[in-house]
Amino acid sequence: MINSILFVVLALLALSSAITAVLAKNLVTSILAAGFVSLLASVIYLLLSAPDVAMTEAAIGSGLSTIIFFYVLNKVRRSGRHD
Amino acid sequence: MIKKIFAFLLLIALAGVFLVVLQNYETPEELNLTAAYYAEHGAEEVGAANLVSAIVVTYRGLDTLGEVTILFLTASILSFFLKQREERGKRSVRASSELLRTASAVLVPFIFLLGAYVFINGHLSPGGGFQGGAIIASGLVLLLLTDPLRKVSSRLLARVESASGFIYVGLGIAGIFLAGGFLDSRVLPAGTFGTLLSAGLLPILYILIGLKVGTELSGLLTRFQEVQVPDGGDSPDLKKGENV
Amino acid sequence: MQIAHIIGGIVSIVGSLFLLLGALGIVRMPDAYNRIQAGTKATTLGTLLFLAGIGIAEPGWLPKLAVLILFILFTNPVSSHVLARAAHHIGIALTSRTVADKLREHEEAARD
Amino acid sequence: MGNALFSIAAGIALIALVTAAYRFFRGPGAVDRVIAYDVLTIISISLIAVISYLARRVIYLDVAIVYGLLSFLGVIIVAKYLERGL
Amino acid sequence: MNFGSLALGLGFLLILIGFWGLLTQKNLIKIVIGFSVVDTGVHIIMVGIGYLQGRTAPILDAALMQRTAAAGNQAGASADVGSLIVDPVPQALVLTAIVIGLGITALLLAYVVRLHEQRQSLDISSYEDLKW
Amino acid sequence: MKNWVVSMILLFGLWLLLSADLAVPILIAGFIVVFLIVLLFSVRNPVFRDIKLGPKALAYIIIYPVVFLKALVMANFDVARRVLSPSLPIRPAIVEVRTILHSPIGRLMLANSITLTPGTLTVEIQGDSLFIHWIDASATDINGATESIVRGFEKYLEVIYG
Repeated sequence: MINSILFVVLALLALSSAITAVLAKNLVTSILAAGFVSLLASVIYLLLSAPDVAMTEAAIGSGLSTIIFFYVLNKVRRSGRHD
Repeated sequence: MIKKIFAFLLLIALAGVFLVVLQNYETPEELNLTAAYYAEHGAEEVGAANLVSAIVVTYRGLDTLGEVTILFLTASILSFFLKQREERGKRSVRASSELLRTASAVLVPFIFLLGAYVFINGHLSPGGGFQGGAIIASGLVLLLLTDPLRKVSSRLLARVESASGFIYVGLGIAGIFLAGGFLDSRVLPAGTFGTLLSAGLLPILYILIGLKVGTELSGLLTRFQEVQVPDGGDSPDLKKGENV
Repeated sequence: MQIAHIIGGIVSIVGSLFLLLGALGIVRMPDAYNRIQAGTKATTLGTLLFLAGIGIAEPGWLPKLAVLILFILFTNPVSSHVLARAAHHIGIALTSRTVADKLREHEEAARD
Repeated sequence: MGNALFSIAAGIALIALVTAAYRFFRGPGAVDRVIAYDVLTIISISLIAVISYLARRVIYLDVAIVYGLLSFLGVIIVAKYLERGL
Repeated sequence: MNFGSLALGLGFLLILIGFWGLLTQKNLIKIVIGFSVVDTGVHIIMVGIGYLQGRTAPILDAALMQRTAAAGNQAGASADVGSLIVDPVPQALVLTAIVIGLGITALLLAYVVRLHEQRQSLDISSYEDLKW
Repeated sequence: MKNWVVSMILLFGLWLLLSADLAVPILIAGFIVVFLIVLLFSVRNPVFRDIKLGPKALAYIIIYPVVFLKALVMANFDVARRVLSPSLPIRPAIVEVRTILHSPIGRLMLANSITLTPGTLTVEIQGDSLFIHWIDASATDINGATESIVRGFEKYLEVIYG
């Protein structure tokens, strides 16, 4: 019962966060929202009885890829006139 | 504008396809044949408690080898694309807070230990080479974050990476002669099911994968981290540029 | 056996109330620093109690929960500090109810 | 009985998650979003722990441990990016 | 309420949202973000296909062994593990897919950095040399 | 040397907590891993060099968590009072305090403790000065603030870390 509620609410949050990630004007917001989608996805994997995948998503999807995005954002900000 | 309408129509069509798929989707009640085979025989054939690890390392070990190779290629292409070049102007990098530096000095060994735990216990609990490697790479990133001037010894990384790759393939070939085929884990005795020393060669293979993935991801991340000259900052650590 | 689960459940509910308090704190507080304050303290104790409740219910899980609690106790304040420091550096305004900002005075004195 | 109580705890944590997500979506500044992100990750750790309790599998807790460490890293990198210390 | 089909629905919606971003956004980094959202959606679908209602993770530790014993006592025969766990094969596939996804994201971002170095712009409409 | 011993004990403790098992292979594997990690880091990051291991310090290591947990619980009721009351009774300020601790890890523990106790958050540390965001500032001068924020923890941490 509670698992179903958890699943539905987390899925709705993930969807709204994905929309934020795609539509937000600010790149920082966008990247953070994409990281949040990964984060929720990894809780959802756990509800789907896939702890291995959940761990991979936590370590790689929401950890390392957010880091790479911010490194790139930093490089871009420093090397140009970009706002 | 015309582009947006076009994109919208495309998405509508895609959504229609998905809807049809979703309506015709029947949730399975039983495992399919392949999965049932793995569930029945995985424990006795491989001896790993974690069936996902058993599949990744043994049954589909060749795929894993290919995947590790793809990661290696990605890292190489990245190093080609993101050549370190001289910075045109010196820019100021704000030095990390003293607290963060201390905290990361305390924390990084623990992160490495956690990564090692994850890939050593890959056959018993969730996790394994990929996750452990990612955790170790994150530990390295924490070091780089607190001290942007620290140089990671790429030679050490490359050595660990190629050594673990060679041993991995070597053990895989050993499987052809000593057991059933390439990357067969029954080179070593199976051991007691559910303990650390079980599943034959699988833990060792997973440790090697972990080291290889960890070093590859580290190499990939350090490519994005550029080395620059600070013009200020109070960090006493900034001048040391040795390896980790 | 059953009683441990009930006690653990109650402890966990208290912890989750603190989590809710932290979430309310970051919604209600007027500026970034006060939000960090409310967020850090309440969620740290909240998670601690929540995990402790699970530990009471399942004593065999205590070692792993202890690792988790120690990590959170150690990393949570550090990340709050780093965030607050960054916020102050890029000039995020304090709320108008603030009575003093010695750090800005200090930095301005150093710059002159 | 135990399950019911823990389900209530999970429900309250879920409400907390939604509340914090409100701040995350609303902003207004990047710093506010990062604060909300930090709180969100910590609440998710609790959720993972309670899911592992409800499923009665201790091994799920490994995920929470990994999660706890890496969320710290995510917050640090955003803060460093914002203060131009990357 | 079946998690399998719910996960499928969630994954499809995530793919659509990601595609919308991929097709309409002008900023190169936003396009990569759209790609990573699509990626997550695909992974959720794959895990959802392997899910079986009311079963647990395919890790045969002591807790699961106790459960098989209990189920065996009820049925009066030796229960087998296959009736308690979800499908491990899609999970193994997703595991590798996530890692490869990171590699692809990194590669795309490296191209973005390189392009930005040449033109000082993140807007995709300033790279129209190859458009035909 | 002290750094080596302390880090090995701590890392091995973490290994045991993670494994939650005392079988011989686990102990051996843990020892190998811990040794390699200490070998890799200890030379560059001697963080535990300044820790003191006398009987008084050990006693304080045990007492300190109690003091700290009490402060943490107090902090939460304080936050609860402020967040839940409709008028939001806050009077924030950033104040400067001085610390007498010198070892990095002692200062880190102090700053962490300050962050988790009622109404205070460490914003910046420069030399011996800590700049603290105080949600309900009762004193904005250095001495008054130092007295009411720092002293309570410092007397324990001074013995443990110096």
